[in-house]
Parts: sequence; structure tokens; C-alpha cells
Amino acid sequence: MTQTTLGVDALLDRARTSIPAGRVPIRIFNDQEIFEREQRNVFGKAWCFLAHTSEIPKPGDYVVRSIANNSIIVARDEHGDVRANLNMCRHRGNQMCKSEMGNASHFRCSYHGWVYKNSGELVGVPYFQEGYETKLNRQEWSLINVRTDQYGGLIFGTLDPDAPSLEEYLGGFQFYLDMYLKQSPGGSEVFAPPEHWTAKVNWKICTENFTGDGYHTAVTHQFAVELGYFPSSGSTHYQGWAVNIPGKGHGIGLGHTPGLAPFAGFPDDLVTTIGRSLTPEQMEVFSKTRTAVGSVFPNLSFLIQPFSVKPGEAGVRFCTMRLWHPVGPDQIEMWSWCLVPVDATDEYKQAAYDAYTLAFGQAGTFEQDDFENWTNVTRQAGSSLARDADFPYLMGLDGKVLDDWPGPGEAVSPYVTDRNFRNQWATWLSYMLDEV
Amino acid sequence: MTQTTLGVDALLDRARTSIPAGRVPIRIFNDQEIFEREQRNVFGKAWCFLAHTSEIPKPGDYVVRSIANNSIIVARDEHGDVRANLNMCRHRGNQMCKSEMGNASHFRCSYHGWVYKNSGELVGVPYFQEGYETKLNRQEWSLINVRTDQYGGLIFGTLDPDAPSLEEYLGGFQFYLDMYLKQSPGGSEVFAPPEHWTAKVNWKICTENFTGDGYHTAVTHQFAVELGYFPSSGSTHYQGWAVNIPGKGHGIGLGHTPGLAPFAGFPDDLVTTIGRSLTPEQMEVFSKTRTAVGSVFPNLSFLIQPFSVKPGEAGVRFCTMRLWHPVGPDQIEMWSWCLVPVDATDEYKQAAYDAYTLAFGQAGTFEQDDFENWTNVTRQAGSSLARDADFPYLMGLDGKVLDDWPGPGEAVSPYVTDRNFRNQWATWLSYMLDEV
Amino acid sequence: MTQTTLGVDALLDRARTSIPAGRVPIRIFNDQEIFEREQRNVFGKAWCFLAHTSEIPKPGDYVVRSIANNSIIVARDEHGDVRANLNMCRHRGNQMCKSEMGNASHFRCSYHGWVYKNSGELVGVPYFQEGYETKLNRQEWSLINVRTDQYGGLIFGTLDPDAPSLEEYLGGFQFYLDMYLKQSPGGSEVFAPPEHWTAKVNWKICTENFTGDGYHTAVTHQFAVELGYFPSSGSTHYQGWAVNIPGKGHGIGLGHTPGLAPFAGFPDDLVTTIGRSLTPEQMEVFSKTRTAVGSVFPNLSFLIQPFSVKPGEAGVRFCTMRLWHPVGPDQIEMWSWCLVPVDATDEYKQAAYDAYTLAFGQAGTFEQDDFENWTNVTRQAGSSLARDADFPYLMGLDGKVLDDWPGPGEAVSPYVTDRNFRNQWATWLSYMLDEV
Amino acid sequence: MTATITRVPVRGEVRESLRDFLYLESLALDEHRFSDWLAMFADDAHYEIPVRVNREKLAEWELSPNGRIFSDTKETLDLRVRRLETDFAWAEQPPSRTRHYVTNVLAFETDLANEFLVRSNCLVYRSRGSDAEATWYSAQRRDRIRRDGDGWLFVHRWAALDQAMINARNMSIFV
Amino acid sequence: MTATITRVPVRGEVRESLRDFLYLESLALDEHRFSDWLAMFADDAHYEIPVRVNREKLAEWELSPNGRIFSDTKETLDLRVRRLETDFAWAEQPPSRTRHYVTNVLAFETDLANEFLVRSNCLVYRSRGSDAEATWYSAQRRDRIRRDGDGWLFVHRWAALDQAMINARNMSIFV
Amino acid sequence: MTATITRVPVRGEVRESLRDFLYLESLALDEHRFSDWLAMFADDAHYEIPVRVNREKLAEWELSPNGRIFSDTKETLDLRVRRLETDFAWAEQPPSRTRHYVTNVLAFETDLANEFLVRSNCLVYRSRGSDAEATWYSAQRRDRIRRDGDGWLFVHRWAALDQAMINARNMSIFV
Ligand code: FES
Ligand code: FES
Ligand code: FES
Ligand SMILES: [Fe+3]
Ligand SMILES: [Fe+3]
Ligand SMILES: [Fe+3]
Repeated sequence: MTQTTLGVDALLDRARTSIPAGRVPIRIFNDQEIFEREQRNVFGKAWCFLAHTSEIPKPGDYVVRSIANNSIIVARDEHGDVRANLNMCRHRGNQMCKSEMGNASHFRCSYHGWVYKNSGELVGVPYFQEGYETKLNRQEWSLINVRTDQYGGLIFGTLDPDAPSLEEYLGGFQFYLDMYLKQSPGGSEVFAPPEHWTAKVNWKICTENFTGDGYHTAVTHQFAVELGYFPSSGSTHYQGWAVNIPGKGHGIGLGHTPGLAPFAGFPDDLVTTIGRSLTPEQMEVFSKTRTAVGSVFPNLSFLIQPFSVKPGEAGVRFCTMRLWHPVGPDQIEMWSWCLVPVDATDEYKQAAYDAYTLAFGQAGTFEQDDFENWTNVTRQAGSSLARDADFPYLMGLDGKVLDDWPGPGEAVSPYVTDRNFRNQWATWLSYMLDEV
Repeated sequence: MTQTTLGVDALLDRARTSIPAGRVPIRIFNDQEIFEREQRNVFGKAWCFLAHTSEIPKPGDYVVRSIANNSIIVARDEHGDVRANLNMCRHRGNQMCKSEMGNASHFRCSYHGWVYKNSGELVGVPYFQEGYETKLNRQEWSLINVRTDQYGGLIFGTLDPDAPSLEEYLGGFQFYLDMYLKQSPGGSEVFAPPEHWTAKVNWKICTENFTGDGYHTAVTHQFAVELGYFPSSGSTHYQGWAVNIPGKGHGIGLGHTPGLAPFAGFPDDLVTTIGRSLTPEQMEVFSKTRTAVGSVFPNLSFLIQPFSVKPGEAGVRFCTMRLWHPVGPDQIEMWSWCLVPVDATDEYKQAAYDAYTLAFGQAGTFEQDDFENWTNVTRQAGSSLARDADFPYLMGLDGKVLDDWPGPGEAVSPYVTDRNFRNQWATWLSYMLDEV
Repeated sequence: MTQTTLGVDALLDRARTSIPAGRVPIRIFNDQEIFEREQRNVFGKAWCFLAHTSEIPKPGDYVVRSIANNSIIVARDEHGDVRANLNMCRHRGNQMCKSEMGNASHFRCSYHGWVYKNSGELVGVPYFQEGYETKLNRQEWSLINVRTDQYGGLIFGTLDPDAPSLEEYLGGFQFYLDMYLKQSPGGSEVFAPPEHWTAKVNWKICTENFTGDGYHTAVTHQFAVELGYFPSSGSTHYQGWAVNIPGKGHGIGLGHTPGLAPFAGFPDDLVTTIGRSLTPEQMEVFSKTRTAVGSVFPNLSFLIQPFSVKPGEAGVRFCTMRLWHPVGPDQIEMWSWCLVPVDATDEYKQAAYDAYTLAFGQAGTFEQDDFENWTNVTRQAGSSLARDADFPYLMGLDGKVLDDWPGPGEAVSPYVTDRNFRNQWATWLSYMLDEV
Repeated sequence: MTATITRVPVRGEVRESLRDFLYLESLALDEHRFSDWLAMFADDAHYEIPVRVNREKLAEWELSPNGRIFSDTKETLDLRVRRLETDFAWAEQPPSRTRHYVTNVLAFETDLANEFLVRSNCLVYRSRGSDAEATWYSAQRRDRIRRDGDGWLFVHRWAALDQAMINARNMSIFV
Repeated sequence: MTATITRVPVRGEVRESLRDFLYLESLALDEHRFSDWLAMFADDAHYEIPVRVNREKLAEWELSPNGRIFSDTKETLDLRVRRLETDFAWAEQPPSRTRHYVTNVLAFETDLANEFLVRSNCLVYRSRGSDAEATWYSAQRRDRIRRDGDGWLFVHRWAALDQAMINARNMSIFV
Repeated sequence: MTATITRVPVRGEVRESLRDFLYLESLALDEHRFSDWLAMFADDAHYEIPVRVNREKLAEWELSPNGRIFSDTKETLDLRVRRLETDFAWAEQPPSRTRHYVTNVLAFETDLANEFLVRSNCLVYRSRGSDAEATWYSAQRRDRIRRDGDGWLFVHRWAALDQAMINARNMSIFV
């Protein structure tokens, strides 16, 4: 192992062939140059998650979110439309909203008092007469707008005005997202404001894990095997399917436990009505899925699964949505929500949320161990001895795509495979190389 | 808004035309490359403030100050002359003075014991015989000297041996500085050691604000309007003058309240004697000035104004001097002094200082809100979405220079204008482009 | 002093001639670019200290150490051989060992459960059948190996497979290392686990100091002179020898106090038997050495000397070994061990350790002052005003190498000289220029 | 809450004993005796840490009414403790070195004669592995503590962390 | 100051009550009840924080004899509190989350029978907005506290911060 | 150690007096009155801080049985104090501004009627020169304290720092 280290361009170029062959450069998981290029090429072009519509139900409601290093106000304007704008006064750059959420028809800057509508339009300028001699063109100085689009309650934004439509971007992954977003005929909603915390973790490690890493479950979360909290055993755990949308980077793992009741954990009335807003093909896939863990490229992930505090009981089916927001090559800000079925009872929603906090969320017993490993992976991936080496992504290299899979994308079995990840990092590479 | 970002050279080049036209690149307010070039081109060449002579009145007195990332000992030597030297032992680089102030005729290094006079001359080397065989040329290894010059008690230093004289550098701004430096026939003096603190702020935001940003006062310090602590109202607040020295970057805002007594806040005996050390032209300008807020390029600012705890009363006239010392693209070390009239009574000096601490200084009720806004501006100015955009500096773009202004430089009315700032950032740009 | 600053290449090129002439660039002691090149060129190629064999006496024993930014498991395998491997799982990069020391025959990864022997060999892969279809070549995915070699109980590693042998690397310095490593016929051993702490210090300042900086002792540790804790006085302190291995960078200072008993501080039985494992030439040198302070290039240092709490008494002879592990241009992680003679009594070992903790170690009364100075040197060496200037390394520039010196390398007298350092930084330069 | 300042704190022996109960709790946690710690909770105990949201001054709430980082019963606390006692609680491998600095202990009577409201500030220092940087958790606590023979039992531990963005990779420790 | 070690601290009920007074003060500050806090000061009270200057060991002073970060009377404290109660105290928008950790409380008699000198250490944790990093203020305090009926009033709050370079953008909070 | 939870802490006057002894000790240290501090130690006193090693959960020890950062007798403490009183203790030039936050003080009886085991948490804040960043030491302490007339003397100060990698350039202060 020599100490000459490939430049980033050469490294990415080598990855064109190595990733499809099952070898991903270690260095991409902790490197300053890679991070900077990602900020520009990936997060500057992709559709990035901003908020769920149930977080801003009423006109004037707003939340403040981020894409790359931009703070973005996501507001519902007086017409009920969702608008996203950079949270920066155009006059001298002051921060407009200082809280994470609230309700306001207008934002007034605390520096010189410029006033904007919640849609971003500049409507008030002090000393417009005395100072500007009325010559300032107010239209020109509205807040910097961010393009948005929605699917199933998810509001996405992109910094790239030329990006393809969200529909094209998702490319069929909507089929699988409905598992999280249509938990009841009335859909899904956010139960409580998201938790957020920081961790010394590279975002890609998290996204990959939530794109169907069934391989880690029984080891990382071995305590749960030990104490009997798993509705699958080591011997069946690899069963299920891995599906991804080629060229788009999205992917999902569908864990299957033979003999488990369909939608195990959901209350009976939900189970009987859930099909109303789903297609027969969705019903076919969803009903045999114990655990669904999937990601929208680049950094939005979901998990739904049953969990019970009493080993052996069905428990409740809880769902978490999470954003791994990168703030450095080895650091993220973590956002974690719990999605519940709109049509469920308050008791059920509370029970699902309680299961979520016990399992995921910052104090979640599963979450804790994941973050411990990811922190350690991130640190080690920066080792100079590993800078020109690869990780093996060789599982399922010769796997056959299922012919008769009812959903979009390419599906393989078993669940335990690196296939989704190869697609994910190949997609990432095309962004990094500006070839999307 | 595309994500291609101009290189720093292109950005600065574009600014040649954009700044005079009233558009200043947002990015200059938070960018690592800009910071590094500033350290070299601006702080490596300009005259930078070091200390006030009243801080080191006696031979042997010294204070330790900074220019760029250099710690500098500013001492009064045995001849009574002010000498500035890098606070680094020439032998192996140890720090010579470990405190901020003191009195010493010599400095002895705590590593190997080299001894220097407070003027910087190397005078003692242990084992000069046994180790150096007396061959060390001691003259060659004195402390690294920093060139200094003074005006009105202000000691400046420059890292550039070829810099023009301080007099040429100030270019007439002395006329206005006298408002702060000649508060009495005997001049002004520092009341107490400066406070200092750190803040995540870009220094340029601070300097600009103190170069006559009358536009922010009634909004940023709205609490004072609300509670009645302002000797001006929103309707008169824009009145006054803005003056700058073209091509030098210095500027001052002179707020005027019709009907306010000349030198309001000063005790009667000061008001009657203050003219003794001022020219008639200075008296004409100073006597109609309520508030004077001005800056010497690049980062030394002043403010003088009356303040009373009891709304409506004249109160006292206090004066603060401050240095916004940059230590990163988004960080300063803040130094804040209070200057009082030498000839005033102790009671008056104390009252002026008390007003200063209540209004400015780290716990000052005005200071607090300024720093809050500036911190937020700095953070937002780093947004990738804003990297190729400009802030509008359009106020007073067509303003006419007053023909009959009694002082140097170019004066306009009203006080609320961006004219001083355009001159400031155009000057900054000429330093950045090495065209001073 | 102009503000144009040499690029690193030009700076290093200039140093080719300036270092032998006694001038070392200040900037190398605190500069990000220099640090990065060092990590690659110096720590990527040199033999770096890992552990002492007495720290891992039994099969399965391991400690975790570092070279550059690589965490390395140093383990004694089942055959009793010492093996060093990067502490990173080859699958997805998790950290294998999470503690500093322990005993294990195998390491199991907490992420997906891969299992390695303590020698680094991959022996267990979950779902080898179901996931990898048995196609993974396990040999290819063992832990990344680090080449090691030993001398006198010291285990060194190098990241460069093409590095010369350790014997060639040490180049005769073994002669002097025996002073620390053969404190008794049975050798030396580590008394307790090392202390470690972080300090804002450049590693080169420390290494230099421990390569025979007798010049600093009476000043930096003046308290000891003052309180009578020195077995030498200012007037004799410069006496002794400085020896280095030309072109290798290793060097040692041998302080001599006329009239002091040979091996002062050692118990009588040790003094009478110590010669058994030493050559007559070694005995000649060692017996007249009060203090021996030396370094193996790049960053391993040793000190042995007598110390007594009661001024005037012989006290005990203690020995410290320390590693100045760089983690930034201005930061190290410090590792400090105490080596004791294997054949001494437990009481003596304890007494030597107690002397060590009182004098060196993080709370050591000597250590404290060294680190204070070094921290200050490091900070000041980053001054922009000093970036193109040099430190004088002029002591002993015309010194004559002793003809009749019994040991290897070049020896001069007196002890107080810069000769060892010139050799050290010239060697460092040859690494930096890739000319080793 | 704002009423508490007008209420006279409980003093003397009862307060001293309640404070010691908090100190002994800290010792149990800091010495990793989690079963001992669990035994200090009543069977009907509730342990909760609300989610804090960064809100402006006049917002109705900053501590989410329904969001929780912890919302545990004794049953789920027991699960957490049993988890920590396996060899597979990676988040605590190596174990966190915690130190609970408990200050400003004020006790108040409640409507139940045998239960007290005990308020305290708790600063937790947490060091992991060989990290040079520690993690801090600053919290206010409002505990309901019930007399139990000669001793005490927690009926309700309520702790609010003073950050909206928690600066720690996880919450595998107890506040 | 150095005399204090030979003076016997006041103990028992009086000290407990004085300490609670400090705790209740902290609660008022940490709950942003600034008017309640102000009411704990006597009309002739003085609130001061001296400027600290980095000096060598044998320097005459390190706390400036005349430099002050705060030098407030009740009148100016009242101004500060009224300011905080407007909607325009931007420095506290969103409000700081403070936590005052008050420890090492020692009370001493003074020359006045109804006034005590109370020394304490006070560590203030301050979190703003969504910042992951908190700000810390470490201070020693020497308060003069006067008996006022059943309660107490501050006559003099003297706090010295332990830094010469204060690591915080402002001092919009009270120590 | 694990037995302590079942032992009833010493309360009332004795504990209050022991706690004040710790507070007065902190004052002496934080005011740099090192001779006063030394006088609080018995002639046979031992001051020790073990080396902490990062170990996994089931390791036999994490605090090294024989490694010590400090292992001082009164004689060597005296050397350290005399050193600090010279003008050449560079490590303390300018002197550290320390603040010892002593909390969670619990006292226990020992087998000797006139000696008590006193446990405490001690958080040390240390600021140097004009540094904006302070250094922290978090420690648990187990002291053995002997009655000495009306006062007390340290027989044994045992303090364990909560870090394996100490984040400070030196330990020129006392915990
Ligand atoms: S920065 Fe917003 S109005 Fe000036
Ligand atoms: S560094 Fe100053 S004498 Fe050596
Ligand atoms: S990272 Fe080690 S087994 Fe996957
Ligand atoms: Fe997981
Ligand atoms: Fe202002
Ligand atoms: Fe030394």
C-alpha cells in the first residue's frame, strides 16, 4: 500500500467501473473535497426534502429547513400555496425567521426593518422616500425563491431551476413511498415536531443503511435478538426483497417473515380499509412486507415495522421518516419524524409514537446502536491507509431481477444484498461527475 | 439561480463596476478565501489601530495588541518613545509577554532565557560564550519590528514598510476624528482597560454599520424608541450628513436633531472651552452633530452621542472606540474602549463611562442587538444560494455632494444613505486587487 | 518585511541551503500545508513507534495505537508474533477495537458481524451462503496490514512497504537507545499504561527539545534551580556531549556533571550488574552520563536522569519514553510511558515511577513548564510576520566532531549546541522533498 | 410554574433526605448500576424528556406538548436497563463516563402528603472512549418523589434539555 | 478576601434560607421572570461585573479597579428588564435558554446584623436558537444580602467572570 | 464501591461541616492560596489521581491499578506548592483562573470514628490568559477526612478524571 493518493477526479473516474463491479472507494465516506463537490453537484441539483404538508396546515404556518448550507423558510401563503424562500434578508443578509416554526403573514427584518410577505415578496422598505428617493425596484429584491414540488404530502425543493420534474425524479418510487405516506385512506401525518441532533457521521452511511441494509440488523441490534424483540429470527431474517429504481438512486428493502399477518401491528380497522387508496399491485407487495426500509436519493429515508415491548406480541406498526442533513464530511444534522395514519384513533397514534421513541428517535434503542457504528465508520473511513482502497459491495452481484414483480423498478430476492447500494452510489457518481 | 460559483478573482473583478453602481457581492461577508486575501492585502498593508497613548503613559508601560494574526507588544521605551514589536522570541519563537498589559524595561524569554529591551533590542543570550562561541550577531536577532505612527493619541501600526504616511492615509479624516479625540482642550483619554470578547461576526459588517448606518437605528434599537430613550424620533432620524474621504475608505455619519443644544450632554464648562483646540470649521460641524458614528478604514470605529437613563433629560455625552479584529471569515475579537474628556471632572468621566456600559460594551443594551443581527447576517451571508448575488447599496446613488460643506471629504445629506459604504467597499476592493 | 509569502515548495527548497547554515524556517512549526505533507511524506514513510513488547506480553494481548491518522491494532497473535493491522473493518469500515488495550483471539465487527483473527485474517462472514453465494474471496478482505519490526522491545511500524529495514533506519542509534532499553540485564519494561493528553503544540518543537536541548533546562525549569532540585548547576550545565546519526535524524544529548557517581540514582545491585548486557564502549559513555535525552526520528523520545525530592540526595534514576503524535499543525496527542529496569525490586520500580510522575507525566513539575512554552511557541510560529523568517540554529556551527568518541554517529562537546537539531531538520527536509 | 417562587420550599431534614436521594441516584447512574437505579422508581413511574423546538419569545410553547425524546414507563425503562446489561448495547461500548452535577435542589409540598415536587438543575458530563471532547447535557428537572418507608421512590422524572439541537450522537444515557 | 478562610461560615437555617434565596433567584432568571427577579433587589442595590484583564502573577490587579461590564443600579436594572419585556430585544429573540448552576454557597456574617456576605460559584449554561454549541459563563459571586421580613433582598451582587476574553457575542443575560 | 448505595449517608451538622470544608478548600485553590490549601492536609496525607485507560465494558479495570497522574505525599505536595510560589512556574504564568464546582457531596462513616469518607463530584473550569476556550476537568472524588479539633484535615484525596484522553496541555492545577 503506497502513500500516493489519487486526486478526487481520478478517484471518481475509477469508480465508474468499480462501483458496478461491486467496489466503492472508502474515501467517499469521509473527505473534505468530496463533501464540497457533493454540496454543489448533489445537493445543488437533486430534489431535497423540506417538510411534510401536515407540518404547515394553515395559511401563515411556516417551518425553517435546510438544503446544503441554505436556511429555507417553507411557508403556506395566504392562498394556501406552499412557498420556499432563502431565509436571508435581501438588504444586508439578516436572518428573517429565527425560530423553527410559527405562523406569520409577513416577516419583518430586525436590522433595518424591510418587510416581506410570507411568500417572499418585498412589501415594505423604511425611508423609501427619504433614503431611496423611491428608486428601489422592490420586485427585484424579494427573498431568493426556491423551487418546490410535492408528492403524497412530502414537500421537496431543488436549488436547480433546470432540474427535471419531481415526478420524473422519483421515477416510480412513489409506488413504495405510499407504504409510509398512505398508512390510512386519509393518508399519513406527522405526529409531533421532529427531533434533531448532530452526529459525527457521513450522511451516505446513513442513507445506505436505510436503503435496505438487512445485513446489519441481527448484529447491530443483537440486543433485540437476545431479549426477544424481533419478529424475525436470524435464520429467516435475510428473506424478502430489495427493489431499486435504476439510475435514480432510490431503493427499498422489504423484509418478509413467513406466516406473519399482513400489516401486522396495524389495528384491524386500518388493515381492512388501507387498500382503499392503494392499487392491487401495492396491496400485493405491502401485505407481505414486515419491515420496509427505503430511501429517496439523496438523503431522505423511511422505516415502517411492527414493534412490541412484550416479546411475541404483535405490538404496533410505527413509521419513521428521517433526513440525514450533511453539514461536513463527517457530520450531519439529524432530523427524525414519526408518521402516523391520519385515520387511526388518538390512542393508536400515541402508541405508534411511543414505539417510535423507544426504538428510533435520539433515545431509541435501535437508533443508538446505529449511530454508534456510523460514527465509528465515519472516523475510520478517513484513515490515510484506506484512501485508495475500496469496500466490497459484492453481495448479489449475479442476482437475477424478478420477472414477475408487481411494482416498478428492479426487484431481487433475498432482501440481504448490495444491489440497491450499487445503484445508489452509481447514481451519486453520475451527479458528482455532472452527468445526470 | 445556477450553482456555478464565480472564483474569487472573477468575483472581485465584477465588483469593480458593481460596487460604484450600488451592488456589493454578498459573498465577501463570509468566505474563507476572501478572508485569507484580506489578511494579506488589507491587514498586511493598511494602517491598523494598536493602542491609545493614554494606555501606556509611562516608560516601560506596554500593552499587547494584534494586527492580522500577529501578537504585537506596544511599549513605551526608556526614552518615552512608542515601539511596536512582534511578540515572538527570535530564538525559537516563544511568546515574550504573556499578559495584556504591564510595565517592564526588559523582556526575558521563559524558554532559553534570551533578554530583550522593551524596544525590541536583543541584549542577553545565555551561554553566549560556551554555546555560540560569541559568534551570534545579536543585532540581527532583535524582535521583529512593526512600523508605527500616531494621530491625536491613536497609535497605528502597519506591516507594510512601504505604506504611505499615516497622515496621507487618513487623508483629512483627522478633521472628524477630533470629535472623539479632542473632547476637551486637554484631549481625550481611555477610562478603563478595554473589554474584549469574541463573536461569530464578519468584521466588515461591523465597520460598515459604524460608518454611518443611521438606517438601522430605529429598527435594531427599537426598544429604545419604545421606551423613550432616543433623543431623535423616527421622523427626524434620517436627518444629518454622511461624509467620506474618497479613495481612503474612511467615513462618518453625523446625526442631527433640530433644536438640540450644541454638544448636548457635555457639562457646561466643557461646552464653553471645547472650541479652544478646534478650528472654526470643526466647531461649525461638531456643534450641530447629535450623534457621530464613524470609522477609520479598515476596522477602527467610534461613536459619540448623548444618553440619559431618564427619557427626555440631556444625560451625558459618551464616546466609544472599538476595534473589530478579524480572526476568521465569520469571527472577530471585539475590543471596546470608552474615551472621556481629559479635562472633565472625575464624576463626569464616571457618568460617561456608566452610560457607555449601559448602552455599549458587551452588556450594552444597544450593543447586544447589533451583535445579534450581525451574527445572523454573517451566518446567512455564507449561504450557497447567495454566493453569486449582491446586496443593494442603492441609497443616495444620485445624491449630490454639498458644495458648502466646511470639512474635508465629500458630504451629502441626509444622514441615511449608502454613499459612505460604497466608498468603503470600493477602497477595500482596491486593496484586495493590490491597486492601492 | 513584505507580505509576499513563499510557497511551500520554494520554502523547502530554500531550506536545503539554509538549514546546514543554521537557519530553519519558522513556518514549518505551524502550517497546515506543511502538516499535510508531513503526514504523507514523513509519517507515511518513516518507522513510527507503536508499542513496547512488555505492554502485550501474552498471546491475544493487544493495544491500539496510531500512525498518522490511522488507528492500528498491535496484537500478539496465537503464535506469539506481533501483528499490526488497521483498526478498520474491511466490509464497511467500522472500528474493530473500541478500547485501548485488551486480550482477544478474534475481533467481531459490531455492524454486520464480520470476524477476524487477531492477526488480521478474515475468518467469519454472516450470510456467506445466502448473501454472497459463497463467492466472496475472504483472503482479499482481511484487515489492512501494517509492516512492523522491533528493536530492544520497541515495536515500530511503517506505512511504506518499501522502507529500508529498521536496523538500517536506526543506523547505529541502537547503541544509545540501550541506555533506556537495557536498564538491567533483563532489560526494561513499561511500568503502567501510558498517560495521554492533547496539547496545542507542534510535534517538532517537542522532538527537538528532547534531542538534547540542554540550553533550555536552567531557564524553563528554573524553579528547580531555585529550589535546589538540580544535580547540575548553571555553571556546569552545558557540559557533556551531543551525538547524532547523520542523515538519519536521530540524536541525543548527554549531560555530564563532573564528580557525579556513575549511574547515579540506580540502586547498587543494578549499578554492578548493568554492564552485563552492555558493551565496554557503551559502559564508557553511559557511566559518565547524568542525563540522557534523545529522540528517534521522527517523534519518539526518551529521557533518563536521577531525581530526588530531597535536594542534594541521589534519589532515583527514572526513565520516560514519549510519543509526540501529531494530529494537526498545532496539535498533538501526547503519550507518556515510564520505563523501569526489569530486574529492579518492586520498591525501586515504584520509586522510579513516583519520581517520573512528579517530574514528567501530565502533572510533572518539569513537563508542565515545557508544555507551556511549547504551546506558546506553536501559536507564535504561525504569525504572518514570521512566515518568511528563520530561527537561528547557529550554536556549534563550527564545532569539531570528536575523534575518539567510543560510540556511533558524530559527537561534539559541549552538550549545549544546535548540531543535533540541524541534522534532525535536514533529515526531515529530505523526507519532505521525497529524497530519502 | 411561575407560581413556585411564592411557595416556600420545604427545608430541613426532609429536603436533605430528598436531595440525598437525587445524589444516590446519580451515583447509581455514574457507576453504571442500572438495576439499582431502576429500583428507585415506583411501579407506576413515568420518565419523560420532551422535544424542545426553537420558538420565538411569544410562542405558546417551546417544549412540544406531544413530542418526546423519552416517554417511558417502568416497563420500558426495564427494557432499556436489560438492554444495557447485554453484551450488545454497542452505543455504550465502551461505556460512557458520565458525571451528573446536581444543583439548585428545591423541594415543594404537593397535594399528596407523601409526595414532594423536587426541582433541580442537572448538568451531565459525558466522555466516550478516547475522545478529547466531552458531550454536555444541561437539564432542568421536576421530579415527583414519593415516600417509601425510610426511603423514597421516583413517581415522575421530568427533565427538559436546554437545547433544541441536541449536540450528541445519541441519548444512550439517562439524565 | 484572603481572610475569609479563617472566618467560620454561617450554618444551619440561616444559610439554608440564603442558599434557597439564590436558588429561587436562578429559577426566576431561567424561567425568564425578570420582574420577579428585579423584585429580589433592594432599592439601593448595586449589580456589578468588573472587566477582567489578562495579567501576570504579581500584577496589582487582574479585575480592573474601574472597568465594568455591568455597573447597574436598580434604576438601570429596571431599564434592562423593561427592555427585555418589549418585543424588540432582538438579542433575546429567541430567548436564551439559561441554566444557572449555583454551588459552593458559603455565608458569612458582616458588620451589620441583618446583612450577610454570601459567596457562591455560578456556572451559566446558555443555549440559543438551534445552535449545537452552548455558551458558558463561569463566575464567582460575592453577594451582600439583607434580611427583609421573612425573606431576603440583594443589596449587592458582585460577580467576576473567569475569562479575560469573553467567549460570547453578548451579555444579554444575567449571571 | 457498589455497597455505598445501601449505606445511609451522614447527615445534619457533621455533613454540613464536611461540605463546608470542601468549599473552603475550593476557595483556597481558586484564590491561589496554595499554602492555606496545603495546611488542610494531614501530615500522612496522600493525594492521588489514577490514570484512566479506555477499556471495554467487561474489563477488569478502567482506572489503572498502578498508573498515576498524581501520587503525592504531603512532602511532594509541598514541593509543588513551593514551586508555584517561585516566579518561575511558567505553567501558571499567567495563573490559571480555576473555579471548582463541588456538588453531590455525600458523607459516610468509616471504621474510624473520627474519619469520614466524603464523596463528591467536582467540575473544574480553567481559563488561561486571553484564551476564548476554557479547559474542563470532570472528576469524581472520594476523600477521607479526619476530625482535627474544631476543623478537619484531608487524609486522602482520591480523584478520578472522567476522560481517558485528557484535553489539557498540562495538569498544573489541583482537582
Ligand atoms: S438587513 Fe434586513 S433590512 Fe437591512
Ligand atoms: S525561544 Fe526564547 S530563548 Fe529560546
Ligand atoms: S462494517 Fe464490519 S461487518 Fe460490516
Ligand atoms: Fe439499524
Ligand atoms: Fe446599532
Ligand atoms: Fe524541559
